[in-house]
Amino acid sequence: MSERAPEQVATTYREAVRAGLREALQREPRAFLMGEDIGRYGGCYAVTKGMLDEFGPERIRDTPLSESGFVGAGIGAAMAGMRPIVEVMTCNFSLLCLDQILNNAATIRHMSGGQFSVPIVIRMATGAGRQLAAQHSHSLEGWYAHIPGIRVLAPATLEDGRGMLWTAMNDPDPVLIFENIMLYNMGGTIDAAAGAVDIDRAVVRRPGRDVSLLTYGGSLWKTLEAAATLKEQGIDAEVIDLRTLRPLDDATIMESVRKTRRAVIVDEGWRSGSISAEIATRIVEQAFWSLDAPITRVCTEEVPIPYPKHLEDAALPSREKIEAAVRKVVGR
Amino acid sequence: MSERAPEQVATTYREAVRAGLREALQREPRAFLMGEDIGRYGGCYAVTKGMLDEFGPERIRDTPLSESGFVGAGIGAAMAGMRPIVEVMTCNFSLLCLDQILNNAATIRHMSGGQFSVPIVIRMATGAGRQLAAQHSHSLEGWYAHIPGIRVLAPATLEDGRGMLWTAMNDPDPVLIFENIMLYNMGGTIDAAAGAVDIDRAVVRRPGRDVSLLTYGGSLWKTLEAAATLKEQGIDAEVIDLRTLRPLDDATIMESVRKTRRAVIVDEGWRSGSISAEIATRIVEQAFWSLDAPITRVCTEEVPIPYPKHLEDAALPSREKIEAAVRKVVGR
Amino acid sequence: MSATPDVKPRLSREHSLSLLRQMLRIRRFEEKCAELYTQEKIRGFLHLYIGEEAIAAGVMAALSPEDAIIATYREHGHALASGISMNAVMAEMYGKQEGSSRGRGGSMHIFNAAARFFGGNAIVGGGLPPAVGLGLGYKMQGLPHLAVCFFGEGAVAEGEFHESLNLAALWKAPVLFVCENNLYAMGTALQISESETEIHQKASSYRIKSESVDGMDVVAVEAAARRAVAFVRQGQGPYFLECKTYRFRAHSMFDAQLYRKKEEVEAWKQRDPIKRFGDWLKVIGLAHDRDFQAMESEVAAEVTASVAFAEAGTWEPVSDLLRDVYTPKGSA
Amino acid sequence: MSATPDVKPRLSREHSLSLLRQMLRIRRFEEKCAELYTQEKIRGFLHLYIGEEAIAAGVMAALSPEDAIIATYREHGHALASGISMNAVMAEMYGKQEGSSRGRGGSMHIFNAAARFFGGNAIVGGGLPPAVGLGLGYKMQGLPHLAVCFFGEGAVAEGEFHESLNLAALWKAPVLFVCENNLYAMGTALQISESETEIHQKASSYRIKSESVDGMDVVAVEAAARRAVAFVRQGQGPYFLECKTYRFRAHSMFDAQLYRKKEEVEAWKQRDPIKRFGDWLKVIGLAHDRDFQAMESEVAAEVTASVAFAEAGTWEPVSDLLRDVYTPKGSA
Ligand SMILES: Cc1ncc(C[n+]2csc(CCOP(=O)(O)OP(=O)(O)O)c2C)c(N)n1
Ligand SMILES: Cc1ncc(C[n+]2csc(CCOP(=O)(O)OP(=O)(O)O)c2C)c(N)n1
Ligand SMILES: [Mg+2]
Ligand SMILES: [Mg+2]
Repeated sequence: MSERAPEQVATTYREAVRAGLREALQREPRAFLMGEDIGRYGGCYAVTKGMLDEFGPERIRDTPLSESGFVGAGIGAAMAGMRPIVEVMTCNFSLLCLDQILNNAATIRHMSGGQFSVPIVIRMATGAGRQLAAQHSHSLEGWYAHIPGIRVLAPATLEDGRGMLWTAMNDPDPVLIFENIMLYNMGGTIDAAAGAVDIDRAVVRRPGRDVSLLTYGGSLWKTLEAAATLKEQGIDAEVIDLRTLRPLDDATIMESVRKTRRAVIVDEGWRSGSISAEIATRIVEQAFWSLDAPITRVCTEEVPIPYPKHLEDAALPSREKIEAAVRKVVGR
Repeated sequence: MSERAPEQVATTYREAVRAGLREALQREPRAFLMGEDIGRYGGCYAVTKGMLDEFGPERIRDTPLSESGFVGAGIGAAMAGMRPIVEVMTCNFSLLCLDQILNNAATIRHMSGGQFSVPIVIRMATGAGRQLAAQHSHSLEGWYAHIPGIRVLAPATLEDGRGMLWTAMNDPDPVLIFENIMLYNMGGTIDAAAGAVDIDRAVVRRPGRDVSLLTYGGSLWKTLEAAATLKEQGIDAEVIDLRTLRPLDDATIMESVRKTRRAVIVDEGWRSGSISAEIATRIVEQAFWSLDAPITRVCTEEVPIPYPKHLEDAALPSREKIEAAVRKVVGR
Repeated sequence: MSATPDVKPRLSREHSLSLLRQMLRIRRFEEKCAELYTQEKIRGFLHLYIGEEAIAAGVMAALSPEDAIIATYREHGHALASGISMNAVMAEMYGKQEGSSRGRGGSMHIFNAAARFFGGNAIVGGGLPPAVGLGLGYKMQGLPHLAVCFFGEGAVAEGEFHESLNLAALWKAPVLFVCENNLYAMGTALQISESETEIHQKASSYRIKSESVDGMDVVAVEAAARRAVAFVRQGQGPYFLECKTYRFRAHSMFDAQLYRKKEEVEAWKQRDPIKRFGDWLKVIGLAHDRDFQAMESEVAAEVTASVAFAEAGTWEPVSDLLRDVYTPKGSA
Repeated sequence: MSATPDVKPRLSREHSLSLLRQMLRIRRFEEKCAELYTQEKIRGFLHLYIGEEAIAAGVMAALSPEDAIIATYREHGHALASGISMNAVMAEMYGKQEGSSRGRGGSMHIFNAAARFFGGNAIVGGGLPPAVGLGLGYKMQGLPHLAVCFFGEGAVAEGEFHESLNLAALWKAPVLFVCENNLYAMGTALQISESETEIHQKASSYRIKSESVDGMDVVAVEAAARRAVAFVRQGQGPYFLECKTYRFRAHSMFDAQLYRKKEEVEAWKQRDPIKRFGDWLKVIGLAHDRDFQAMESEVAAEVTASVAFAEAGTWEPVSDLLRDVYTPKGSA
């Protein structure tokens, strides 16, 4: 068998997500998109641009501003046999449909004794960094991970941006996908044939021996940058991309921590009650005796995100803060 | 000065909360209550029974089923100079007004650069235990504690049920009070002159040397029972009632853990992403070197609460589970 | 009877008796449930439909077997009339695994896939968006089914009502909205919950065709439902049916009914849908006392059998606690 | 001009020029903002009001200084017309601490206590419930103030719209709802967001008095607003004013305007409220070219000064990051 390097194509995260959506609609006749301004406007972050022309208004369904209404309608359509992919423009608006997500999507399978599954995919943009201020800069993916009955994905790479969608759509249960707004413009190359990806496992994005850096989504890249700098300073950090925030892949986390004996968690959620606390606690529960130092977190400061750039930056995790936290944990 | 024992009166948690509400309305002319069925019906859990007759329909304001509408209206009324005390019948319905809580109540002070405070009190019933099944058995107080800009209280005792209200109402910022439904019928005696209580500090409800049990709300009593049994078995547990879930009183927690060197957290929230994770992580961050054993959690299983009693019981923290967890942590 | 001949077309003896039997089954079933509640065989919240039976019986008579149904926590009547066996419903009330939701749901969450019964939903208004989605899903698949959503007049104040009606109208979704206007939402009278008390008129705000019907008259309800179903099935979009009715019993088993006068309840009881329809059948000679007696004993036997079935049912093992939160891999 | 004499009562030269000046200030201010945005002096989202100035100018002219105002993220016009100095608004656009929200809010969150300006709210529909509460709060205190809430036609689809109108009507709250119907919500045209496109008719569902007015005609808007304010101030309850208008610019700075035709935009520009009113003033001889020239240069000077003020403004120190999340103890 002759081996050829897989063809690589240049793309962006935005285009990768779009490719995943297009593939879903092309391959699965029951799939359709619905959400605010996904059609005629082309998507708030231009993700769905061009798709209305390709698939028509039935399958690229512009909705009114009615988050609870159309997310709930997605739940119903899923139970009726469709495969709805619902876009909640950003997670900032998702509080308006949280009742439908928690009390219906996440719960119906259980309440019905397993008779009805809800195969809905809900996509939302998440994260800060564009000076959108207090009401438009939430990072809620970790918070959503508290809810039993749903899966929570945080694609950080081009491959995941594209490939998680198909896996999610074929999951019989509700899957929430959080796309960090700072990633949409990220460019790179991707295997032209890149397809569905596994959503069950975290991935080591950078192997290392001295400390485990656990992160996901938009923070992955800051963390990898920090790891590169730290390497120059002689600290060999392992970087783990959690990918799925519910359920967490404990095995991969513990394997890393047992090896490095130190952990720093980087998470764009507000510190208190963030998913970083859950990860830290699981490490304590499962790998306490392996730890050589307290676990440390780099999270968002407990303040609604301020508008000015210098204050927004100060509120968010940064490469510098990650480096400082790691140096403290490894004692150098 | 002649000392007299303060007069004690028999009461219930329900009556204690009502006494707190009545006192607020009597002493503060700007205070009023609003919520579903608080007036003519007498309150879903009979807390506000009789208050409509005493204070009239303007101050005991029955609302339609419009959680977002009337919580938002409470926010506006607070900014207009009133002191609204809004009842969201149970936290199960509070998802419908979460946008108002997070994006307005918690955020307006910050967004306005400190010009407008929102002195609203929002009371909700919380918790499982009455076989109300998946949609009516949530424990969300720990989850709410993630939100900067609000305070989250969990009164567990008669004194706190009565006294936290006044303190909350005089707080210039939004305060959420979660009353566990299993406590309403709890009887006991209370100082007839019991009044406002401090909401800044956790309290040691039972001193002990061997292990710190950290808990709040409805779980406090299960934990105290467990501590009593453990004592007979020679394990001397300290029980801390957190009382306020945001902000957490780190000082009291750490003081206890530094003394006992072991901690078990008991929390009715679903395990993953519960407030117990935050507490555990803070202990790791602040008192890691004092720990002689991994921190352990007793939480609710990650399942929507099932209707049948035996399954509901199995899903929730219990005295037995607490005892088992403690025995494991102390290695006996 | 107020109904004019044209709305009571082809009322055969057989059909008349089946309508009467359906109502009687609900009545006697629920009377038994009330009894079983005091015996603590049934727990949690129990909301009786007694007095409102004509609506479920009349509407279900107009549906096809594949039409989808969503109801509220007050859904025993709808469940029975939709064709779920009394045994399965009673076993669900007990929480036994032979119940229609395998016991997980209880009184408020009866589900049944075979009957396309998408549940008792216990969040007021929460069933409306999924109903729109069920209708949309069927329409997108070219199926002739419609979705019927039952809800109380209290739900009309919720934002989800508004969003759902607008979406259904915009999308011409095949949805029949049935508002059971029993004048109270718990203890909140209609004039306290709605500024416009003519509920059916609200439909015009969404350009939805609507009508109001005497919900104590099973024939009038069926006739209206047939008109509505025909309209919807022709693809003309949603239809809104207001049924004016009254609940004879308390809201739930914890309701002192302080908010309404005994005389009002008595006056409405004079319009008992079962007695009224039975009397009328006698007057026009379609049925006789012996028919009623036979029916009563058949129904009594069915109820007794259902209790025996539930009593003989089994408790789901605690080891299954975590079932049905997610769909097992490979099963869907 | 379409307005009839009776709606343009006592149009003095002074008042006419002040209306014109108010519109011109908004126009020139925002043109400058667009420029500053391309220079990256202003960041985040920027939503221009250009074309809609007659609404803010007309409505504000009908208010008393103590009336409360809530607007949306498209609120520069309302902020300026409400009396907040251009300096403070521009400094806020920059994020400087001399800004009206101390820089924390930015373009979408202009607040000002002195002007009773309760903010730009960036959650669509999110400002409506607080507006009801502001009105209710004033009414309960016996104050004569009213609350005015501005929102787009897109917000009408949100559940909070429905809940708020019903509550305001039930409580006869002194609230003036001003719907700025500019035909689009981002890229979603009115007929895609509303099944009933005559927005003002929706008010009748709540028994709220309403009217629709040409929002491109500042005198018609002021006249309608005066009628509305008089009605509300007399204690007759809320009032709903629909202003038909059009935004000349893109939704925000990231909008390719794929959803509307250039010709449509051009046609509306023919109805430019500033030009139209200016021309009319000339025709009737109330103002002359030299007045306009003087006004242009005064406004230009004000804009220039505001830019200088903002440029000279200072950045809040990062050490203040956690300010204004909670009210400092003892300060309220
Ligand atoms: C969102 C929400 N808020 C509050 C409740 C508590 N609650 C249960 S039933 C009910 C009254 C509903 O009245 P209505 O819709 O008229 O139905 P009915 O009970 O009269 O059949 C209330 C307030 C709830 N279940 N859901
Ligand atoms: C709840 C919510 N959903 C979505 C958005 C994103 N969004 C911002 S403005 C807007 C359009 C609003 O249109 P409209 O209410 O007509 O006001 P306009 O912008 O036309 O003035 C949308 C969808 C939001 N801010 N809030
Ligand atoms: Mg009702
Ligand atoms: Mg608009």
